[in-house]
Amino acid sequence: MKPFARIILFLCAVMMLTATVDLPDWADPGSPASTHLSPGFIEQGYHETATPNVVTAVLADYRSYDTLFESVVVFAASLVVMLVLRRTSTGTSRIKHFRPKREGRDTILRGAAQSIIPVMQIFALYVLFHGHYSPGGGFQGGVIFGASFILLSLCYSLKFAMQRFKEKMVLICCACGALLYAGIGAVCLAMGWNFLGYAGLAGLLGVTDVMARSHGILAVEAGVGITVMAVMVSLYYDLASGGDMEEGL
Amino acid sequence: MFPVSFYQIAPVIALCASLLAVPLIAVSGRHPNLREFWTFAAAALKFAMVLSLTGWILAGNVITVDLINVLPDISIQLRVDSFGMVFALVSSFLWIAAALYTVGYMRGLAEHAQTRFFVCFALSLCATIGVAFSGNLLTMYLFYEMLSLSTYPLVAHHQDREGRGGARKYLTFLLGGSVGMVLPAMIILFSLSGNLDFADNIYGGIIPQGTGNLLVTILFVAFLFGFAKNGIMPMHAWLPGAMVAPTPVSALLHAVAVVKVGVFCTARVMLYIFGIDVMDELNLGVAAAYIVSFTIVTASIIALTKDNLKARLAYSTISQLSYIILGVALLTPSAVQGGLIHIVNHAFAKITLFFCAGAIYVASRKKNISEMSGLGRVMPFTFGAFALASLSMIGAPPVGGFITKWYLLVGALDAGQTAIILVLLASTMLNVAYFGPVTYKAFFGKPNDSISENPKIKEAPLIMLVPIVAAAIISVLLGIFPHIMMQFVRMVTT
Amino acid sequence: MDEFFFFIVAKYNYWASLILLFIGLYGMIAKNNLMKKIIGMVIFQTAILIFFVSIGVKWGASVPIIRFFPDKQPLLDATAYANPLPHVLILTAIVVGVAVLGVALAILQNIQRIHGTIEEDEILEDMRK
Amino acid sequence: MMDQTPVFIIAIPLFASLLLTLIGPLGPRVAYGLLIGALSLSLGASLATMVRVVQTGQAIHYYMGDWLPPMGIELVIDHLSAAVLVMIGVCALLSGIYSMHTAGQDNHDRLNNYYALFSLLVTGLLGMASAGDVFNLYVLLEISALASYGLLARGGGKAYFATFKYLVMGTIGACFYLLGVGYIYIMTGSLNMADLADILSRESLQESVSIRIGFTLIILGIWTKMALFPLHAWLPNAYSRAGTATACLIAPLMTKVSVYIMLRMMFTVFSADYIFNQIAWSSLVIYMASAAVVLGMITAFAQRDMRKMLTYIIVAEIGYMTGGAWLANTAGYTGAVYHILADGLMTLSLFMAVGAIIYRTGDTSANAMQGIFRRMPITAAVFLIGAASIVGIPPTCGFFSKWYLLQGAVQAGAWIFVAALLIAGLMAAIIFFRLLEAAFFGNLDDEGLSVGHSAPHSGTGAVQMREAPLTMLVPLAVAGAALLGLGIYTNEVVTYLIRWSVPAGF
Repeated sequence: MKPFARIILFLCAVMMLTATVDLPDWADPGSPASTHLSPGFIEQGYHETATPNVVTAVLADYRSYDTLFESVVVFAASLVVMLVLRRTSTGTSRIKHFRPKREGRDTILRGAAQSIIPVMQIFALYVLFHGHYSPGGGFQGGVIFGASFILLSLCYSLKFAMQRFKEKMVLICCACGALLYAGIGAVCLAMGWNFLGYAGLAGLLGVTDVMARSHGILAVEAGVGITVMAVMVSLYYDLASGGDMEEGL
Repeated sequence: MFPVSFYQIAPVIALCASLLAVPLIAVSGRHPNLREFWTFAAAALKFAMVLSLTGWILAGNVITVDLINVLPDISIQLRVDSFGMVFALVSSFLWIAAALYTVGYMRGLAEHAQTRFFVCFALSLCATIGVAFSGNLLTMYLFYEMLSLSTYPLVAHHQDREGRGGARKYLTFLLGGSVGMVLPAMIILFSLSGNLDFADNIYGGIIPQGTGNLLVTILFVAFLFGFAKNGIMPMHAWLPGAMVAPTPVSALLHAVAVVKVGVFCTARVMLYIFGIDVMDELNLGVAAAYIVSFTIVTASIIALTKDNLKARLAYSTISQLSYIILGVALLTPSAVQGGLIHIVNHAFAKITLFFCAGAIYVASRKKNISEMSGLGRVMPFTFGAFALASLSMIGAPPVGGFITKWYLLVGALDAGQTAIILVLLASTMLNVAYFGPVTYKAFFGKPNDSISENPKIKEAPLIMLVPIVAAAIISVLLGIFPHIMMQFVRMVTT
Repeated sequence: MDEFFFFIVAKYNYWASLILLFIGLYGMIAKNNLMKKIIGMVIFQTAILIFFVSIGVKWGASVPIIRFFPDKQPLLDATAYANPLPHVLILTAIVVGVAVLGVALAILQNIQRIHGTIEEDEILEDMRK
Repeated sequence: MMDQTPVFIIAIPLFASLLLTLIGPLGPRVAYGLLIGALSLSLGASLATMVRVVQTGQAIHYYMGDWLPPMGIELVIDHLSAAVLVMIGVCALLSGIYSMHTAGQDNHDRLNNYYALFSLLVTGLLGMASAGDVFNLYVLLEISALASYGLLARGGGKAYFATFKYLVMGTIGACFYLLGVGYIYIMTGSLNMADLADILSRESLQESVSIRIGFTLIILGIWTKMALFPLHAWLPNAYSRAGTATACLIAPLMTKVSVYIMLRMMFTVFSADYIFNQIAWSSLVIYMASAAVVLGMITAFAQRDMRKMLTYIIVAEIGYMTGGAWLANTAGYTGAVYHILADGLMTLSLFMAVGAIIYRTGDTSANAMQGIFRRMPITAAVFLIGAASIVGIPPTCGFFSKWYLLQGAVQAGAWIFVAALLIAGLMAAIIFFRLLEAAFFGNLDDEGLSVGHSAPHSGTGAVQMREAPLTMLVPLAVAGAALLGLGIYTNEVVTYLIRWSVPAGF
């Protein structure tokens, strides 16, 4: 089977590599991808959404339906991992043997963590909320925020981190972030616009349609951020402890 | 006469009478008398409906009723014409007789699962009428399959190894034929002609001009053998296997419902789908005639070797069925008439024979011919009826079978097929050879000890005897007054 | 030869990502260790991400964040910015990849717990018992 | 203002899924009620959409976020997607109702999370069926895939390894799809299906190698997802080891929706002309489909475990649909689409019937069927109808899909496919006949044993009737009736839904 797979893969690779003849050159400004839709996004995006970061505008507005499901994907992942792994302590876990014992001997680590975690969290918020003007946004911010909890758990212990950010709370955050996103879509719907048509928020916020879109983007990015942060933490809790929440890495 | 709208409803009522009886029979399983009442009520209603249509049909009308449009181009359509009418009359009448007999038989032997039995019985009759009244090939196929499935529990009724084996074989052949051959042939036909409605007369058919000869031949073969219920060799093997069923089932299977449906379908397809002209042009008729001739002779020879009465009757059925197809395949009007009238004649004669076999079994628990020596003296009515029905099988006047033979021979002469005439004569001889001894031994043979010493053996119960005698008498009447049914058959060929 | 060389160079992004892709695919199909399969899967996914993101590059273009002239007027010239759409797409694809990776690891942990190994042949043997 | 119904189809189960995770403490009854409510509302929205599509005869375009395509994402609900949406809605609702007992049995704790995934899976499937954007389709594909991994892995034990294999294959499939989309995007610069179709029909792209590779990758990815022979190896293990409630949801829907995506890609994004004249793999694919049909049935025949048998039948059914789609004529296409609907219902009713039997007997092998007709008459009757449908006996819907497929195969002259279909029909007849015979008569040798087994608490008669609980029985009966109903109303389905979606060029 293996040689067979090798040959097939090799042939596929040769075929696909030779077929690159047809593809546009690297960084060709005249390639279809660069001339069909992207000029539209670049040239209209700012006027329509008041968001200089075109990626954010496309992500959270033009293709916000994708992004909604993107946050739902991570939400689904945390649910799946929890359903697969999570069980109340059953005693014999083979993973446990390989874990180092940590009994308060890592003062430097903890000190570093103490000083770095607040900065991380602030930075995460910055990345999240500055997504309109610079690279960043909900995903990036959420991941950084989540990483701060993971760091906490690594330097102290899983239990310590779980006291700060309870498992139940993590799950609620997972759902609430996505719910915030979808809820904004639903509010737009209720205001007589299409689902996720942020211009519908204009009446509520008392701003123009364009600014409403900008605010809408911010709100959904916040939702994404919450979900991603919680999912990161949730995945870590489950995977690191093997599902019994007794001890992390 | 009735208002015209009645004729639109009557076929549907005839079709649904037994279908409606199914839930009624099923829920009154605890009250046998009520249950049997529903059976009889449905049978009577069905027969009355069919009977009420006769006048209208004889006046030259054809009734078509569209039930449901299942596919954009095809609907489930009922069509009552003289051809279907022949079959519907026979089967709906014989249901009454069979039901009467079945009650006697089942109660006489205290069989298990009688409710299931009657439910399936009613279902299969619904399917039979459906086939008789179907207006296109799809409808016919639908009811054909329904019949296969609803008779399966009947064949497997005893639930022992033998019964289930027989039933398995039964279903294998029938489904194999229908799914494996008829279905693709039907679809090819539909692709060719764009519809599946039967033609208006037996000459034109619906196969469009210019279809390749080979394709038409393949279709013809697929239909001929695909309707495995018609018992043409080598698709006949299910029939002896299905012999394990209770005798009323055998009677139903071999005389009324199953095999007749097979033959009816084959004849319907040959006459109304291919049409005489096409079959004549491609010599398909002659080919089919020779194929069934082989079946006639071979099955008769095998019948000679069987000692079990029901097995002998089964092979006799195989051979007799081929008469019907033979008649149609000869393509001359007389032969076609002879073939079609044989549906009626054979039905009444064969059901008599099976009823007799069942009566003998109920009265004496005997299955083999060799053990029946002298039994005729104890059971004169049964064996009298048996003798009359045998005569019909043989084709001796004044019983119905004679009419068949007459028309078939005339048709074969018209067609100039000397070989077929010889086959018919040989078959008659063989019929004599395997039916003669049964009656002869029963009346004139020396009773063996088990019969003479057992005072318990006497005539079967009255409820069984009445249908036997009635069927036998009708067999005779069909021979004496052939025109009653012949008028339908003549309409087919004009 | 020169032509071939230029051909490679002009399209090296595809070459790089496709080679990476097949390395990953090979790992997924041929490796016996399930962890290695997962690593192959990640390489495979990453290759596709590289493939996608390389579409967005344009000569002479910068990140797709609108720049402003000193008079606060935005510069809205499509040639000045990279194509934003591939970035959006891979951002989604990355997240999907992470989600799948998490699920795969979780299932793998349970496989290890139940079968006591993450070698495929040993697992199959264990299941046959 | 647009008609907002299309978005409700997807948004309602999505919201339900998010809410379900939050309401854990309220208990399983609330979770169940929320799930059923959401699925029914979603089904209602699907039905309303279908009615509108049929009435107007035009596809509904719903612009997400009020952005016009191709820049924004749109939902497109045409006749084909409307039919598939309703099929998904019906199957999901029925299996949702059915899951009351079995899901609780498999998930003592975290039932609400299980149901959240359940709802999420349905969201993904509904989203795929209504997607008008190829990348959006990918995201939804992954959502439903992720949810299905989680649900399948809940089977525990051996299910983990099977799910892992499924995960690997599923990821390969989805990534191939994504890579294909990448190729198409490079060459066209668009992601919207209608826009893509427009661009791809240009003369210059017809000959393009990259487009061809993109198409190949997409199709290969979808085939992996839908387990077309020889890429089917993951399916039987993954599906047969899942819990009953999961199997009832996933088995009928996942592969069918993949087939739908294949049709979408073939005929909406690309064109019939491109596929059958430029790519021209038809004969190869039909060979593959025929092999899938025959080998699937043969392998199913060899199984003792009922659910495994059914999963191999799914493999065979995939062959039916693929073959029909690649026959390149109207009848074949009609057959393929009709079979998506029919097979969804068939598989659902069979899995539910088997699930009910397993629920009552605790036995997954064919022995469990013994005497079922007497003990669980309704379950057995639905099983019978489902079996008849797979075999192709009128008037069940399976007959009519086979009718169209055979007709298409005959017209296309694909005799190998005709033969495969017929052989498969006969094989299926044998497979189900074995089970039904046992179900009808009980086993010969140990009749008493099987009867005694069925009566844990003493009854009056020798045979104790012990049907499945009502929440299982009602969906079963509905599914059985739907099989007959769909068969009887084939004409309407074909005339009002499928005919409209027949691609140009046939």
